[in-house]
Amino acid sequence: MRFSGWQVLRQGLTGNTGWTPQWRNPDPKTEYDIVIIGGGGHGLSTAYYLAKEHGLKNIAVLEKGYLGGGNVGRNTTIVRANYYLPGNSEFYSHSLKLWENLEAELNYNVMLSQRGVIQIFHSDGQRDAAARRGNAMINQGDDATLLDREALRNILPYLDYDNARFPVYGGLLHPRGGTARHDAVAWGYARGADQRGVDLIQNCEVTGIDIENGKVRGVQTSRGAIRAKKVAMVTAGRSGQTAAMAGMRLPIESHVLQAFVTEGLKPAIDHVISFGMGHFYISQSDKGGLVFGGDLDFYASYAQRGGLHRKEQVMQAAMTLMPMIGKARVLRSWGGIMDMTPDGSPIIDKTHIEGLFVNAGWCYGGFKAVPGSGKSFAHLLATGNHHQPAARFQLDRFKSGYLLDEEGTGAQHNLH
Amino acid sequence: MRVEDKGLIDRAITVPFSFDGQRYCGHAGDTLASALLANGVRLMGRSFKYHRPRGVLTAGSEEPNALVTTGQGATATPNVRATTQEIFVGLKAESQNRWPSLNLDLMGINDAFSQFLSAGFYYKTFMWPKSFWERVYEPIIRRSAGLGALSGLPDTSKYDQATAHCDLLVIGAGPAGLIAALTAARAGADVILANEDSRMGGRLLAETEPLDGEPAHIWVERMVAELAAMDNVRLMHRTTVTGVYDTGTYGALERVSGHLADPQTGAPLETFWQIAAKQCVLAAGAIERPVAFPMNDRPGVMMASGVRAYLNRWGVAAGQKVVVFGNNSDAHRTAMDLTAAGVEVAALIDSRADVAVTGDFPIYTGAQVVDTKGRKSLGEIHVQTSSGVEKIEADCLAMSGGWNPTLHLSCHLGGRPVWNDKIHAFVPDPNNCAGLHVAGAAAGVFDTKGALKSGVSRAKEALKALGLKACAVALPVTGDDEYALTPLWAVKGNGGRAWLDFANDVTLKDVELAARENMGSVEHMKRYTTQGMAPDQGKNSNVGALVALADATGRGIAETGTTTFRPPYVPVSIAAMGSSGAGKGFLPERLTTSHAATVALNAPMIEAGLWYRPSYFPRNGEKTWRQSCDREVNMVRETVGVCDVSTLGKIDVQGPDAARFLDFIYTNMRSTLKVGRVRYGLMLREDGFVMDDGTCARLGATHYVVTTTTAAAGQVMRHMEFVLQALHPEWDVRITSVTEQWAQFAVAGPKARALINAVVNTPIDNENFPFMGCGPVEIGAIAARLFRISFSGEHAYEIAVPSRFGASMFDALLALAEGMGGGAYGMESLNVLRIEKGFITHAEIHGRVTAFDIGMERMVSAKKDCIGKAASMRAGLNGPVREQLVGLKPVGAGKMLLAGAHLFGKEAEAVRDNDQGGITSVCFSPSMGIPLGLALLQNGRERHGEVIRMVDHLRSVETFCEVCDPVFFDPEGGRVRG
Amino acid sequence: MVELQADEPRNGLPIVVGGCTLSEVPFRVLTSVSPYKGKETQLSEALVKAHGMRLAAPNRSTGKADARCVWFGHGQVLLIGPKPDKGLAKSAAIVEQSDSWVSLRLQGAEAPDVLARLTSIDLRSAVFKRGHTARTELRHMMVSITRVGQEAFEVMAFRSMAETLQHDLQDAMESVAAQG
Amino acid sequence: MRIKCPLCGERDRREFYYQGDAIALQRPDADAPAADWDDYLHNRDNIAGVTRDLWHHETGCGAWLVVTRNTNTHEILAAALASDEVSA
Repeated sequence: MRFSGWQVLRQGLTGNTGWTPQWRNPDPKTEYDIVIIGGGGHGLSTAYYLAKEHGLKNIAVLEKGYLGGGNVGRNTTIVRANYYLPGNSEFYSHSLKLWENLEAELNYNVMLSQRGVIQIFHSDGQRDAAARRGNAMINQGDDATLLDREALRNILPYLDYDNARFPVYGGLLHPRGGTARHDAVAWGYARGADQRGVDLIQNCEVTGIDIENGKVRGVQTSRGAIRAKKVAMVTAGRSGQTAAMAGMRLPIESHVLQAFVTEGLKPAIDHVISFGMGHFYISQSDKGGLVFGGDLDFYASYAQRGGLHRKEQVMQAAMTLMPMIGKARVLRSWGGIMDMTPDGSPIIDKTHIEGLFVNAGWCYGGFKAVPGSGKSFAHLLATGNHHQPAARFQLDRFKSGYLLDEEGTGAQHNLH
Repeated sequence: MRVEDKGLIDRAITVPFSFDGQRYCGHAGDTLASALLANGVRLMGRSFKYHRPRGVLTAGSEEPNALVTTGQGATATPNVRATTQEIFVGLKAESQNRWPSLNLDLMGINDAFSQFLSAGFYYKTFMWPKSFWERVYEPIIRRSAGLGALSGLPDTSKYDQATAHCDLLVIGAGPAGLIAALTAARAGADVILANEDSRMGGRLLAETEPLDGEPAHIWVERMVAELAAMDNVRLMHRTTVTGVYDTGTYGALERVSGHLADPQTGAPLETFWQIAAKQCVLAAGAIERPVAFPMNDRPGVMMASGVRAYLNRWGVAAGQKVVVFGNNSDAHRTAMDLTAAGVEVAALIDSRADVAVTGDFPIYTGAQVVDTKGRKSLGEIHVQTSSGVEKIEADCLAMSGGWNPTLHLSCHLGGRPVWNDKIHAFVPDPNNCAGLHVAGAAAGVFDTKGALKSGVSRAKEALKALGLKACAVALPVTGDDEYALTPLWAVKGNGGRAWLDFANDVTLKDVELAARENMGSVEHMKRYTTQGMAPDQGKNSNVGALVALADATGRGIAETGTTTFRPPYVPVSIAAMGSSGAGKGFLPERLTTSHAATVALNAPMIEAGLWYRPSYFPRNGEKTWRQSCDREVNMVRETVGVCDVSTLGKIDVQGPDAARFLDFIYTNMRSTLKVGRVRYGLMLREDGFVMDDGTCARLGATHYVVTTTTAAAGQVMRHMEFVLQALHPEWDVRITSVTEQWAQFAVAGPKARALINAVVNTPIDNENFPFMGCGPVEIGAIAARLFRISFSGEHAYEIAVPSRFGASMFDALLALAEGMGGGAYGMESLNVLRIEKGFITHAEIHGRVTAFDIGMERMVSAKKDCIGKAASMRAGLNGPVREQLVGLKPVGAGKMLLAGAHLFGKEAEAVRDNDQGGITSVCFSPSMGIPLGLALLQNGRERHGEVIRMVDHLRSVETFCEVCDPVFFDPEGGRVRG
Repeated sequence: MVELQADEPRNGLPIVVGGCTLSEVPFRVLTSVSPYKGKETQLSEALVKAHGMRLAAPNRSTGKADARCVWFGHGQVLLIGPKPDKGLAKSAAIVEQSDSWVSLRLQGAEAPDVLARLTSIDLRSAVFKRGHTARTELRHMMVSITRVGQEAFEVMAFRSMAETLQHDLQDAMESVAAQG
Repeated sequence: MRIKCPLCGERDRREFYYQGDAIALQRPDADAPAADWDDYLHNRDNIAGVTRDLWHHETGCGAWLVVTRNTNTHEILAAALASDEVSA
């Protein structure tokens, strides 16, 4: 069923009983051309582009829980392309362009809101770094504006300019950055993939990867064995366990990242604001909740919950940057599992096992990459060649030293 | 309406307050909700999506409807629950989410279009034309959504964060909690009893059931008095435990002064507690659940337990003609209590057919409410009986769908509750949370006697785990009320909307639609309909919505499962949890010993890590920072300058293996350094990139002092400890930070030695104190240290004195320098001086830079291993593709260099593919008369002399520049040796 | 040659808020003493001989008010009061620290309540007794806290953070007093 | 989260700095093959279950600790001085 305003009116007038399932619940077949492990944002977008761009039909997405239940449903919904290093720059730029056409592409309103992402700086040195990044963004063909203190004050009058521990010098504005409705992205890709014949199989946990003579043959699942010519691991957060089923160790450590949302409030914050000194970022959802987050909890974990000390630290950062939000109440907090790599950049690559592919290591930036990652990974899966915008996301870059370390914090997974 | 002789309020004290500008009076002990109800006010809010009129539903913190804004200006607090806000003299409350007024809300138009606004409708529309989403649709949605508004002003209230420790934390002071606390306290445990309510007693305060033959609150008061008298008990009132965290950590919010008209100066509004408890008894009670019958959201439709609480605790009749509608025995109490208090009960409707009820009011069994009438207040209800639909006039409907244990906290560590078929509710899994014992109604034990017994048992479990022996505790005599219900979740009725989630306007139809569209997982349903995401966090609706989903998908309740309960249990203000970050509290401030003198000289201070350092020292007649900076640079180059460099990290290294250790930490040799000499060095991270640079002075055979940059001091110290404790614990080395011990000042310029000699007891000369020499000196009776090192390229020293003499030393140096035509210099001129000499800072060694990149690969000794050496050999860290440190000088017309600009070939287009590097630092060099830049440029060392182009898109500046050696000034280095 | 003057004591102290007094501890010689491998016993004996007190065990202090040995972290104690005997250097690294730390004394029945607003360690009197000491964090500052009396604590922080330390303590004292 | 420092006793997590897997204790030889260094610096077992990792009691006693911990439950099973672990 095609979605439209007319359809909403028509169905509304008939009691909304005519809406149909957004995707099927197929039983798994015994064999597929490609099996994608993981029905999160990246897995679903990969399936969608495989079906749409490469004409492949015999594809299954195996999800151990519910579709979109990974980090795509557990993030702060920020979409941006404000990277500095070649390799990252072109990839996120490519992904943002896909975002900008996603509603039409999927016939699903993912509520992309290009309200502008502002990174605040607090010293001359940080301004120089922001300028370096902004210039890189423009070199890439994207947009960036350097705002001085007064220009920033005009658009963010509520920051503490006078009394904060780290005075605000200005900000780097990325006008095309913003937010999107996270679940809708997963659902939109799921619906699109389903419409193109992809089997989306929920409650199907992969328990083993079958490999013979260095070649992948299929997977074992909680719903039986499934043979496959190619297997794609797209299980960010759990990449380590998935790879272990293939006998691999990845350059990944899993960490908790917390995020928070407040009770609904009338519009108070119109941009996405990022406060580097406090590792704090915030935006306001269309429903009125202030959505914000901070740094990792810093210890390896799969528990999907965060510690109290980090919560307090995040709130402290909020209070020093914008004391006007003090009386907003935090409604919910949650913790996602982040695939942290030693340079903070992701992996989209083949493995040494023929037919086995890996898409992992998104650290805490995976949401904005959903369209680009799916498209590039689909290209690699279908053609065997790296897609140009993601060509540097290779596994062996750590060994060779061709790193993509935006933060410059080095080979300690949790520092990115 | 107030009911005579009922309630625990103090009628002798009248408390005036206002709501929406209208003045009312209540009594001490009232909440805003009870006082408004007492004044006959029904309409207290507007719903989130359809802007429907809403009245108060509950009498607790789970309230979804009666959310108001209290206070004004900077103290305005949105989304305050009228049910928990105690009134005080002068309290001002305003309704929310309505325009122009609560009575006449034009956004109420949404309600007329509700059939088009079903769950997830926005995913299906608003897509055309594309640009309309951000320009038209989204702003409208944002404005109509949301509830209260922030004032936009800085939160000026005071808040505290604090920590408490105990053996046993008891959460909730109802019968189970009180008896558990007493049992543990008598056994000698350190107990904290935290109670959300302003008054201890829990449900006992809202019921008429006697304990030991007396009103229950008398027993409660006796218990509280005994607990309060014990040294090992801490009673925390108005304190909600909001979260359970790992290894016995609990978060709790104490409402300290928001209920007071005139709090003491300095008292916090709220305190956020972190409680470390070895064991915990969770006795948080239960929450009554609504029934989803058509049009069940009108003002006047309330929870039966709420109606009873308003009657018994606050002496308020929630209506004049009350209908009670329930599926369980507990609901009957409401009818009985109301009748006993003289309030008319228009009907008791029990959905169960096979139930015997007696009472002095009309009784309908096997009947259901199928519709209601009344816009801003309930007027009539329609009852489906076996003989047809009957209309009953009523202004209040007390509903009860049974009780849900308040088990949220038992799931915060990831556990899932289990479905109990006897009470038709989720109950805690006893194995969910180590050290947390659930008692009373929170565990599904709804009768008072059972709750008391379970409180004692759970306390005994906790005592056993603590290694303490329990003493006997006498239980009061209670009644024997059995709780019995037959589930009734939803009433289909006439097809009207039946609300599950009042706060987010989610109806039965929305859940059915989600199921129809195959949003069949409970998480999908929640996300698609937004059920459970409103301020009440689904406390009123989760179970009902789950059952509706189970019905719609044909699955069982247990199979459908629940969503996850996450902290906080009740919403917590950002200010309470983050209070210590406000203003300058986010991180401590570090001040140098020259700070006061520097500020007195009007030097603007800038942050350097946690430290503050002077930017420049303005003098009379200087109008811009550049004028001051240029003068300071010239001063250092021509006479002498003084600069406080105490912020650099200083680490004392001693021990038999000190030399070997430093050889391993630094790329170059330290063991070959002679006593009394200083050597510059580079420190790598283990991944081969540069961590930090600094100097190392050898004070004795086994004694060194090393310096770090200001920014990296902590990291370097930690790194050194790591090497000593975790890699080479066999080495006998002791390191101690002495950053704070020494106030250290750079004295730089041609007259530096003259200035030093004016200070020290015994003059030095070039022979006994050559470049890169160090040693002890005396200043009067003070033992000081002198290092002949230079970050300016001038003949320079750093002199260190114990910090308590720092201020005095700075004054003395400054006076002497000024006498020689010199003076103080700040960070701006320091930066110029170092750029002129091509010295690096963290602008250059920004974490992606190797020794090779900055031309120091020869400083990586081939003779020994060191941290980072192996990884630095990787192909990607070497070779011509690397960006290398170069100097840049502008050529041609454009004269401006900008840090942050990128570099391109002279003719190349300024796009990513042609990007060859960037400028890291720039300055105007008064010594050379031109701007200078340091840059990282691909294959830069091979390109000296080449003209390239600097492009800064952001600031619209392009300049041609010549690539050159990064050492612009005095490349032979003669001046430092002079 | 110049005559250097030592800093004057901090302005504004002592202060009394509610039942608590905050005062500055006057200048004392502080020496960090870090025993070399296997030299703990030798050092302890030397300490007894020269200064009349044993090497402090973890979380404990030894000696008296004018000459104390306070455990100061992994492999380190702080000698407070006496100028260290030269002989100690045979068994330990000796580093002068008199100017590194500022010491404030918080006294009063409510002192633990005040500190509870600033540090997360357990200061209940049954757990943290007189003579007990802890290296810990006080509002992001590295500190040493020692219970020097039934109702008295000594808090040491980096000298450069003295103002923040005093500000935070004072703030917490006011808060506790206002709730009394 | 509370960690029992072998020297200081039980302390809140905020006093500790987390480094990563205790593989950091097994530094390869200077001339070890590149693959060994790659494993040391980058590749991780990343176990969902009991791990050993390195923490620094940074604002406490300054000791480096090897903490045995369950990454699924956050249960802390043991904490030992790194120097003891290496010497042992």
